[in-house]
Amino acid sequence: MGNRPPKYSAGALIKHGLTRGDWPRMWRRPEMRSSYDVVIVGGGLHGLATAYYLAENHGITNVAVVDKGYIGGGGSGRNTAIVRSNYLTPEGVAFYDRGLDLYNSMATDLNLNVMFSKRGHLTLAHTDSALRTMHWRAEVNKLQGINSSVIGPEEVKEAAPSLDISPDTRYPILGALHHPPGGIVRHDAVVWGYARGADVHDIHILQETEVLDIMVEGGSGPGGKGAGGKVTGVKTSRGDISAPIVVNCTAGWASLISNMAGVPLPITTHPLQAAVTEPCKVFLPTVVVSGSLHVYVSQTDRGELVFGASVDPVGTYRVNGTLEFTEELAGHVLELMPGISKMRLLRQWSGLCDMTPDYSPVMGNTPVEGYLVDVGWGTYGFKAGPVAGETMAETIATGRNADLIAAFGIERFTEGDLVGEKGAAAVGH
Amino acid sequence: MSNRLPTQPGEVIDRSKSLSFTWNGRAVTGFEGDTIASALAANGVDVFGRSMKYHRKRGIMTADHWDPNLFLQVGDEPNVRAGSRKLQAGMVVSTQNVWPSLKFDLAAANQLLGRFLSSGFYYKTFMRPRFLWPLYQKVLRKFAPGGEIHWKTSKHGAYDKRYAHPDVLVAGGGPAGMGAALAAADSGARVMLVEHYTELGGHLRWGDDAQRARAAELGSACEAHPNVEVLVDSTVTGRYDHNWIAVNQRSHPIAPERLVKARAGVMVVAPGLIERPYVFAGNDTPGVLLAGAARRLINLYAVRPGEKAVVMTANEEGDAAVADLDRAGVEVVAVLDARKGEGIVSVEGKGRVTKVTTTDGRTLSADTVVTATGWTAPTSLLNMAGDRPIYDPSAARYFSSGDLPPNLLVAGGVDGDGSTDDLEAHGRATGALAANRALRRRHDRVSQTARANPPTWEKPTEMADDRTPLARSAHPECYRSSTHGMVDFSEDVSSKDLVQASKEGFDSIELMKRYTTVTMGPAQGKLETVNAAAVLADANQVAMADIGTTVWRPPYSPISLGALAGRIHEPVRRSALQDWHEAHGASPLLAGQWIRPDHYGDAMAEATNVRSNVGLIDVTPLGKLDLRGPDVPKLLELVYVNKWQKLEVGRVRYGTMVAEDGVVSDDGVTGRLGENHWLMTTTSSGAGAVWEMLEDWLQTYKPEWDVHVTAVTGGLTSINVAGPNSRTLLDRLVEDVDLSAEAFPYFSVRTGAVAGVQNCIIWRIGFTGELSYEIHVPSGHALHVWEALLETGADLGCAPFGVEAQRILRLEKGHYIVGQDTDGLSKAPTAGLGGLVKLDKTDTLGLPELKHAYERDDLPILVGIQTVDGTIVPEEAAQIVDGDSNRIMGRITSSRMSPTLGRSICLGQVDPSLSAAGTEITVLMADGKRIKATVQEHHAHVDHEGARQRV
Amino acid sequence: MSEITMQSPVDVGSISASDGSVTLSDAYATTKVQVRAATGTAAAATLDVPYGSSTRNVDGDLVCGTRPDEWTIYGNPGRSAAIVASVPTEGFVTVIDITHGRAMLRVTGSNATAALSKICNLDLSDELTPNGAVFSGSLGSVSCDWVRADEGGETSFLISCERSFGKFLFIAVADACTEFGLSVPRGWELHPH
Amino acid sequence: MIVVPCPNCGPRNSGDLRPAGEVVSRPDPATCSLSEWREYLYMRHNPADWVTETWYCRGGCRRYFTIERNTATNEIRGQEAS
Repeated sequence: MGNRPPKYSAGALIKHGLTRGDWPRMWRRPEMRSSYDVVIVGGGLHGLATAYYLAENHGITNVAVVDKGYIGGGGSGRNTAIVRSNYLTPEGVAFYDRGLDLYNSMATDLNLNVMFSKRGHLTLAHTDSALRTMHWRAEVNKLQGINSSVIGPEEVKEAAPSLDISPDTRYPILGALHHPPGGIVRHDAVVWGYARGADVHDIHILQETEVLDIMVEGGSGPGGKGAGGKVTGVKTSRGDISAPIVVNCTAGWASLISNMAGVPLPITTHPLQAAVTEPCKVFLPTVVVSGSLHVYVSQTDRGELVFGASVDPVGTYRVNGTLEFTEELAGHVLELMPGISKMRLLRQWSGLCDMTPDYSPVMGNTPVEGYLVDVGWGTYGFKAGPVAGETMAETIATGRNADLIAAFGIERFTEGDLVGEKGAAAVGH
Repeated sequence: MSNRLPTQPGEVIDRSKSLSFTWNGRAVTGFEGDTIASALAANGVDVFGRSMKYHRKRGIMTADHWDPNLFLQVGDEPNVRAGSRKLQAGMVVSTQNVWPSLKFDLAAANQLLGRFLSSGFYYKTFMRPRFLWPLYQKVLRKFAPGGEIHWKTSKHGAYDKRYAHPDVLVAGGGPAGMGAALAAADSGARVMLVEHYTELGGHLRWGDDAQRARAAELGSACEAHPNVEVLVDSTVTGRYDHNWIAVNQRSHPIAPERLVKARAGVMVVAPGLIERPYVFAGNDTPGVLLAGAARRLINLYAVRPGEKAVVMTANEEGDAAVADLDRAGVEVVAVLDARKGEGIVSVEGKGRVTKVTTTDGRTLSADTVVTATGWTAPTSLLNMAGDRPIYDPSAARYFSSGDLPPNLLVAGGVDGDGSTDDLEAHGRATGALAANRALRRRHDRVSQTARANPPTWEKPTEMADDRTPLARSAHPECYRSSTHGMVDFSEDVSSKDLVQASKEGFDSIELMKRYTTVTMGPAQGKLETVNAAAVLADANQVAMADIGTTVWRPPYSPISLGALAGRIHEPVRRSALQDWHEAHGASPLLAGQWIRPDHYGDAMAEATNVRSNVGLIDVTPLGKLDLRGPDVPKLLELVYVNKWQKLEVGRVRYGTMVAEDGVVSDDGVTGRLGENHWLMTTTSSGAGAVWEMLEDWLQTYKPEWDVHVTAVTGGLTSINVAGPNSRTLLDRLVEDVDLSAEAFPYFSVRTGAVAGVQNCIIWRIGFTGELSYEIHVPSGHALHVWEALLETGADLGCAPFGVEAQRILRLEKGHYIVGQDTDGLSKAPTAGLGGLVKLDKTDTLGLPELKHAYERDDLPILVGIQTVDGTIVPEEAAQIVDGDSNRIMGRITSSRMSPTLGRSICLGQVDPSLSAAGTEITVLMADGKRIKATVQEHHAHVDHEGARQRV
Repeated sequence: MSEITMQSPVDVGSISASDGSVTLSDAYATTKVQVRAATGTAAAATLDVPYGSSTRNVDGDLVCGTRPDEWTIYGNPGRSAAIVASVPTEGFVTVIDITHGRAMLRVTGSNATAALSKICNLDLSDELTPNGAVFSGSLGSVSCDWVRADEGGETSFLISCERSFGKFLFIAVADACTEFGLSVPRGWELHPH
Repeated sequence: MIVVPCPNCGPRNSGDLRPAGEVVSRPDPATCSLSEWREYLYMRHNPADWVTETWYCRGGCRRYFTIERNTATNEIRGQEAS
């Protein structure tokens, strides 16, 4: 059992270079079995991370990750790869900070360089109320041991010299929340790393396999689905799979999958758009976010500026993007950096976000036994991927929601309290 | 040496106008009509730059907009397409991506490491030791390709935009596109014809005499047609839902780039075809170029591409290139006919081709290699509409699946092959069909649009699509030779890299793209996609049709951020008094859309003056809604937590709104001016939302209620007159209103004349905690009233005060601010609205949440807080913690130094366990110090029983 | 104490392109009376213009169908009282003088449509927006009420917006007109920096 | 920028309007249970299919109206295919 590929290292590179030998597959295309202990719907970062930690931390390896397309084809490959942990609420901070830990050690844990660039993260404040929220976040962060503080315009200028800090602009920069541990990661590599790591444990990654239905019996809803029911498996485009546990990790499509189990979600699907420019010599050393201008920007090691915004106002499953996104984006970026109008936009794209009312995820067990959700990731699913996988794996293995995700349970929408991240809403990247 | 040929019949250069510019510091000259690249090539330049990863020397390959080797820095503009950008006198042109120089480039050492730098190599190393990675990364970032952006000195510049509403928009000004434009225009459609290059004509421009003649005829016909607007040097960069179309118009007289946003009835996509490179060892050596490139250089720019050429041809373009080369005096050493299975195996040469090895084993010496191995159909605009092109092996290229919305039609080369006449005919048929659909749509639009008169013309009957599709000529599938070569020139990705990636599991085109970055460069796949798919199909041992292609996203070709931003419209709202404030030293405060006076120099003094004399503040941004109708009280009961039915005429009341989720959303004072006439005020930022919310309930929930809502925020300039002397002051200026305490008590409203201005609404409220009146003046007369108050009140110490002073005063009085002292989750109990909220109503927004909230005892409570040491002002947002632990028990939401009390004062949200008056709490200061503070009995720090304002 | 005069948010009077192809003038002083009346009321009957169109009444005032069940009557300065009095108020009818609350510009000339089309997404061509057309639409990111009210055979638009946006609206429109030869007064540039 | 057919103004750019989301029915606040209320507040069908949704014609007639839009294609019922 087990598939042990050669370790990646400079040495291995040189050896392959000299022998011109081929590298083995990072993950295989296995034959689908008729039953698994766990079926994870969605072969993105969250699904693959969950699978990896099931095997790595809990020895559960009879697991299938099914995806209707190719792995990492959804939000995992479309986000702007920003990681940070300077959230507003204690529960948010604790959760995302664990996520940052996992990113820090990921390259060695997964033996794949995910190119984590810890270049610092600036959230600009253009109004005194925004500045107050920054202080609020900074204070909460400090108490949680997170390195995050409010800095003034001059320090902002030092951190990102191309920003215009003159006071007479329409959106003057009054200060910023500075979060040195934040940065960017090569998002696709994270997906591949977890896929490779899961494949090592013989976990089945089933690409081009679409889930058509979730089989539930004994539920109170139509067809025995819904609350009180119990999961028995899934129907896929390549045949049925029986499984006692089915996990929904489908982000923008979460509602569609959840409806198959008869579990309604407090989610609406909105596109989140991003864009990249042609490469230019590197001049922007850090990640810059402006909440009130709905823009965030960083420069890749290849010299491209990567832009994002907040989700589109009109809910849709279309991912072909809009012109107005690029117009507003460019206008706002040039408010911040008037000197770069000659840079050219090279490509725009769009991903689907599963937005919740309180800008926090919906995780863990549901009223249907054996059906778990890891959804509601809105615009912050990438930075949470590893820790979501770790905590979902724990939840699956132990049967009870992991402590780190206690605040994110689905029941909060029926009786309990929403999570307070909304207080720091705006652009949540 | 000069490569300029004698006059060519179709040349577009004007030899009478020579332009001088510099190339890497060296003075050179070209002619008007030259592209930067043709001028340099004419001057004997072979090497234009270095490749991204291996820093290999690169020369002209496609000699058009897509040429991946011709990205140059021109002045402060990076990544200029030298293959299409017209030369201008004085241009400062330099190479990108070399260090220290083009001739001697240190990074070229990467070539030796090539075998170790296979694609994705960086994923496999630098993992440990971890602390070294940031250093590696610094080095990587140094090697970033592309030009320099001069962010220090460049300015936004005069970019521009406009809207357009053509019936038919034609993308592409070749024979098919021009035919489509003319046919559509003849049918009465308004047409916008967009051509990527600076002249109409498409591939006819570098064709034979007959082709050039036809191009000229069609071109002038388009220019002359009253229904056609021609945009050259312009690109359709994107097609979005409902035919929202982006056109990037370059070199417009008033802007370097101008974004035209067109809502087109129908778009005709006629971009023609883009020639494809051939993959073989050494295919990126300077001197290897496409047949089209050779022809453009010779026929358009009179530039000899080389001395001795080997030509590999699979089609007429290649055959024509042989003739052109011959005519240009280039010795054609050999013609390899791919249709007979002949071809190139590899090419050698450092700065320029020297040796060519052919499939029949010959080794030829030549300095130029010309390939004509087929086409890529740029189906980008179709992809954007959801079309997924299908591969046709017999024609060796992709075609539209035909699954297109009716407002999108394809004409010309993308549809198939044919003579100039065939292409034009196909265009004309398509144009006629487009016009028919577009005019039917316009007829609908005119009939449905309220402001338009009913159409005076007949809606045309629907025309069937009976166009004869263009034939698909047979074409050999030539993608890669027996050797490996470059597939993506701008990304330095070779066919070997792609084969390896597939073996590693990146065996779908999308995964391969992400892993190797193939097609992710500036050409976005226009040159690389098909070859990449072919190499992958080969590696996977499957048919090319089963590979699919990556999805082409906007923009079709890169567009500047400047053009996308255009003229930036960020409205600022100004009260009728803002000019006065600015003239009197007010320091501006941007609050939402409004610009307001923060203070006039000394906020503390302004506040003190209000407490001791009288002050004026401009509070115009307060949202103001005029409400009329018998059912207004019902509406107020619905949207406010408190009751309104019994409010008498002449009285005002404070109210708080919560949303359906029970969260405090807005607040303000609303007064009853007459039996059926009310004036509601809202927060400044909430004004718009409250208005829309009221309309929503009235229109969709209680349409039977008679209520008219009119926004009057800017129409009434609101002046708050506050301070012990305010009544005395107003007595001097207010006519026909008795201001005495008995006649005009606290929380009342009167209407009268102020300083001779009729119809002023005056109400008596006390946000500042002083005796104060808020006067709402018709804005055209506001300045008069404001100045009158100051003049008349001079002896009473009347002076203006700004927002900061008001913040101090309201905090002394303990009035909370929605959104500052409450947040996105604050329910009514948190705000301390206990007395106000009436749960015995049958319907009010968020009622079940309100009931639930008041059943709970765990919600945070807003309290007044004073630090034990009054000299310390805790920062707003400072956390309240549990003693020495880090457990958060609340936070300071507002804090100021109180001039009245001479000590610091705060409002804060605390855990209910700390909410009792006298509770000692710990506040964690930003500097880490923990200080003691005490919870107060009241929110108000000054005059909680309201004696000062009730006089 | 200063005279009681009407202070416009746009105190630059009228400016024209050198070739007169577009003229931009302040029309704040125009009397503007808004009427809200359900169909069936006497007011609705007398005003009698459908949403989207306008007409000159006997008094020479411009009566516009501004929205469903909503009219705006534009008259010469000082006509407020007369206009208000002319509207029958039986039934549920609201009449408000919004003169002070609305900044107003007039844009006239052969290039007026082209200039406005740079910053307004609506189709302002004669067919979609004929003389007399009444509509609402954003102009330079400011919501405006429009009337196409040609003058002396020249294309002309009367455009009003919430008073506090008036100065910005003028700046945005003037900027759009520069392409057609209008020079912007100092201090009224859209991009000063 | 899709085109939304306003019943009063005619076809308009979506940017001139405000999308108010999926139509949901409001339970009687006086009698409904908290969980019924929460369902009205938070739970959405969110289909990749035809959905009835409310729009507010902010820039035009200031009327709320509903349309049927297909969230998978952005087609709008009664409007020519997009």
